[in-house]
Amino acid sequence: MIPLPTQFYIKICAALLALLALTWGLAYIDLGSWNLGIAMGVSIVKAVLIMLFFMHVRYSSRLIQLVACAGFFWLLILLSLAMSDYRSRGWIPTRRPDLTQSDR
Amino acid sequence: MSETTAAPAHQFETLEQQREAATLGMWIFLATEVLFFGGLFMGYTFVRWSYPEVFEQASHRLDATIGGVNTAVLLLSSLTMALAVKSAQLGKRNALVAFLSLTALLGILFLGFKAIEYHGDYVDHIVPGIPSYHFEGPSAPQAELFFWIYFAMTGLHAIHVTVGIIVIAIMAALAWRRSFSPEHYMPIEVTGLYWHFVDIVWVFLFPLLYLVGHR
Amino acid sequence: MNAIELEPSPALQEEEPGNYLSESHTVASWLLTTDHKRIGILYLYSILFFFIIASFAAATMRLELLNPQGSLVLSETYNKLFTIHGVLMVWFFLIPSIPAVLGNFTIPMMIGARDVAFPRLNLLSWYIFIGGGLFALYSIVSGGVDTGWTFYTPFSSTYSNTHVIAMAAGVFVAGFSTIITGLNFMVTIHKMRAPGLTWFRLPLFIWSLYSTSLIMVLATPVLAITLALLSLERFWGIGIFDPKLGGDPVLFQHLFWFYSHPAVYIMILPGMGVISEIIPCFARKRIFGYYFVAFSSVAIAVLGFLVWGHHMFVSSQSVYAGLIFSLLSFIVSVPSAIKVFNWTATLYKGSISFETPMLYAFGFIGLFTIGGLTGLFLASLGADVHLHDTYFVIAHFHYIMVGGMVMAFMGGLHYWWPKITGRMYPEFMGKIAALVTFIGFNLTFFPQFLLGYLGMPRRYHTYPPEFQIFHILSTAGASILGVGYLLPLIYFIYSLRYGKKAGPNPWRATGLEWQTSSPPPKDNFLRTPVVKRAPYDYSPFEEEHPQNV
Amino acid sequence: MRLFPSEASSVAPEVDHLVLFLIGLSLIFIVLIFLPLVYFAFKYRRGTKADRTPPRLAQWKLEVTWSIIPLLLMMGVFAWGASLYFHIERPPADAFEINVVGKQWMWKVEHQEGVREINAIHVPVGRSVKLVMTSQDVIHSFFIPDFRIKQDVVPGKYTTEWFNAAKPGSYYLFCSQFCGTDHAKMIGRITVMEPPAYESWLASNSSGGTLAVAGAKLFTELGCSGCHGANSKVRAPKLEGIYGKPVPLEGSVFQIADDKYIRDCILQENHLHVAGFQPLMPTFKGHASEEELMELIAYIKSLGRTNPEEDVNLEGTK
Repeated sequence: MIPLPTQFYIKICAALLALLALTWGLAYIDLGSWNLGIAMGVSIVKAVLIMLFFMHVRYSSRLIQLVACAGFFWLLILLSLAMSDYRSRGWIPTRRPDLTQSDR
Repeated sequence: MSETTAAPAHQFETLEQQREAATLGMWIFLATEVLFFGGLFMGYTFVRWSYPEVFEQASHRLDATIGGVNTAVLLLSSLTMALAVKSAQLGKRNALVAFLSLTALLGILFLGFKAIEYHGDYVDHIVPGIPSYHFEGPSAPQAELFFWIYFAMTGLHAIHVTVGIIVIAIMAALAWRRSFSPEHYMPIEVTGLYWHFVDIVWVFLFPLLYLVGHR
Repeated sequence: MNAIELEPSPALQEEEPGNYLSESHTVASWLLTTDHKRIGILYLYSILFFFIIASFAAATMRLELLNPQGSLVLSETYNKLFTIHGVLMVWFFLIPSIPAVLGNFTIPMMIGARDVAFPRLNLLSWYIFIGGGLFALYSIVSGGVDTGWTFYTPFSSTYSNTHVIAMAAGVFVAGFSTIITGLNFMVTIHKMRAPGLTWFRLPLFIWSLYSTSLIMVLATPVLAITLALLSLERFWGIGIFDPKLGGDPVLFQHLFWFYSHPAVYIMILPGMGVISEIIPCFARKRIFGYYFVAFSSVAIAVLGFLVWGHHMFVSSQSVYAGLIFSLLSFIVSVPSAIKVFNWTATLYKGSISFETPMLYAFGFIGLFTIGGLTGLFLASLGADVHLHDTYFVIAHFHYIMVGGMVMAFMGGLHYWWPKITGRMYPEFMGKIAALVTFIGFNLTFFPQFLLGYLGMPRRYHTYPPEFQIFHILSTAGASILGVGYLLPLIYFIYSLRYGKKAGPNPWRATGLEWQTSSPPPKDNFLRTPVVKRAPYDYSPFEEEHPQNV
Repeated sequence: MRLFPSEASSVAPEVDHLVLFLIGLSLIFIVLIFLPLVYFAFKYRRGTKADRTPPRLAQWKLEVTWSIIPLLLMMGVFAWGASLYFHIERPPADAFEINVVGKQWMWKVEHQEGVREINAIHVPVGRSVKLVMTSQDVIHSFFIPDFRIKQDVVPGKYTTEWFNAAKPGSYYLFCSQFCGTDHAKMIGRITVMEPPAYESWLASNSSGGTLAVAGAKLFTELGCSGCHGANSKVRAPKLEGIYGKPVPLEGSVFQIADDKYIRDCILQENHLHVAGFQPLMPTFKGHASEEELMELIAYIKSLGRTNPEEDVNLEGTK
């Protein structure tokens, strides 16, 4: 692996700090439900920058790249399938005799 | 994994094979770490989804300034760690020792801020599980859940930072004793991977814990 | 044949002066060893120890269930017995059984390496395992735990008066041993393969252990953090699983089964791998559908992560989530079916002999097929509502774990016993034991399917008298099964001293592990082998043309 | 020796059909696997003069066949099981409710008419019954093998399960989720009676008021009426007719005022407070048991019903 120029590392770090300022600032602006999405989006960009350049995933073998994604992918499985349960809990409202009768 | 000689360990054929194995091993370990923290993220997601407004109120009580400054500290320490790895690649022993020490110092600074923050939480009576805990207003139990999750996540992260500092200090000492060379700097590289991972976890913790209720 | 360049030198047939066993005999040489073969043997002794304790718990339960009033032990004791049985069998026997014993012993040899990638981590993993075991033993000795191996909240976190934290700590610690083993195996398989040993020249046992390692590495940390949260909840009442404090007990089930369903595959995939080694060897046939058997292991490992909710169909989980989990559960059954079909097809036009390992392999296919098919009943939403948490479930997973995994473990142990010890076990006794195990197993667990459909709930200390007849059958079967397990224990010990010398390759098998002496030298091979051909290069005609070997 | 439990509910035969189909399917697979297995093991055993020329099997065709056919079969079984599951999980509209509270180690049952039972439920044959269940301690599971139904009973929430008993008789009720020391003693009996017998049983066991009446009494005793009552000076949401209707919450969210919502309102301090009202309601955690909560809910349900006949679900059978 060719060592990257020091300048480059500093630029990445500056970008990370700028993104930090962005998250921080945006948190004080009310964007409704977008706040969480944007904060997570910025965090993901930061994480990807760190992984690609500080952790040299960009310059690593395909295997390393795969492993680097695997943990996050599996975390996504956990979150999405478990939340699919919680989010769909109320979809079948307990059908009430009085409610359904009035429907008829 | 801290072979100090330039010869591969007996189970390996070449140094290159050894380096690849160590790097892969560290990456797999980091994948397990993602899921180790993942259980807490799952708990966080569930509780936040259940009580969004309580999270906003409770998060407001945290010190976002310290949290943000600490993020910057960790990001900077990632830079110094990356430069330490670079110095190791180039065989610059003094730079390596300096950057490692700087990284460890930034880590200690992070823990220092963390300690100030925890103390502030204590003074503010928002440390759950001790008698002085007190949360004014409705939804006190749900708020307590938030603080538990906050302490569990930041606490687990702080443990990882502590381990990282110790390992980096050992690496610095080894580097001082000229244990590494451009052919053999794998321990530094692997330590670096771990440290960057700790940084990444914090990058997610900061907005999720500190910035929920500020709009 | 994983043909290696050097012909097996005639010297190998002779008495080998230096092997990994004879190298040193001190206690320290065992306790500080980094040799994967010795670590495998350390694991063998350790899991045997836990297996015996857990078996005694099971035997006591079976005796207790002979009569419906439950007069042998108190209900507290009974609850502790099934918890001990479950926890020890799952985490201290089944999960380390094939991977940490046979896997540790054979992986480096099968891929032509001197050792695993991280030998010291390997030893550390054994010490961590023992550490976890000590916590578990402490918990048992100081009074036991009555939560069941599933640790469901809020019972475990709030209501149980037993040593839950110690037991959870034991499993937590042992979990890290599993993670390290899995990590070590993955790196070893990726980076330590001999020259020429491409992925598709790997034995299928390696494929299955690779898939198992994937699960170990990605699922176990979630269990660890879940048990940590459970302990915190119990110690401090943090409330995340407590409905009174705003938490949700079902969240624990999600986290627990996110680990524990994939863990079920940790407890069967390695067994499938062993069977894929044994069948071609004793049928003298190249395995049928190598790619399908290999990739079905990976498919099971990955899909296995997507089906955990089928343990929660009646838990108050949303019915829509139930739909997704049921659909995925049916899909995950397909790769298992593919394996069974391929094993059967491998026998076609082979030259089949029936040594003990092969008998266990046949037993495995039979019992695993029944276990797998009854799994369909449980994956089917409408039927699972009735069958959930009954003896049907008990019977189903014992068919997979005991009928599958333990049969495979016994088969593998017999298969590699000559390699491990350099001695043959007594063949006749081996066949008897395999037969006794098979009969005893079916008699123990088949009645439990019927019991379950009749509605006998699991974890019942007393039960309505109409179920008694099935329990009597089951207990009778268990005593036969006990004999089936006791016999190998006796003749294995006997064979250590009196067994006939095995020679490097008693089965005339093609794997690399058979190309070195038995027991192997410390570094496995005198020279690193070079692989030139696909695995399982068997021919049914060897009998007539022995010069082809 | 019985091998199948009796089919004592309307869904039991449907579950049995599915299971019999699965047994048939399993037998087909077993024959498909074991027959060749035994045949090959016999024919190609070592030393026989069988033809062993390497077979030219169309490997891919075989593999695809034995992957796709099971997959399609599985999808069929899935669809069947799923549709049956929806049938089991969704109570019909005309089901009448019985409240069940699980605790270590007994089942407490309350009929809307005010009759209370422990470890026993009396129900009429041929009527759909919906159980509204909760637990006051750990997770239990309400399992009636002869009805082929089961549902976990989870603390902190209401779960439901329904059945339509098909045959008069007495059937086991098991707790099937491990719940502690006397888990195995948490057994009860379901008694299915002909409607007239059921009516007379109800009449002879009724200790006076219905659940709603008991709830009304609690409503006053606990001081709820002080704010929610018709003449109160404090401004609190009126409860007449709210049951089953959407309630506007703070932040322009609506929530259906169902059992769980009312329960949370009573137990959780100001947690779900209604738009336009001060968050003043205190928590009644520890003041009301699970049964009392169910009585309060029954009372609130009965409020504002114009037609008093709807009050008691059983009117139809009279």
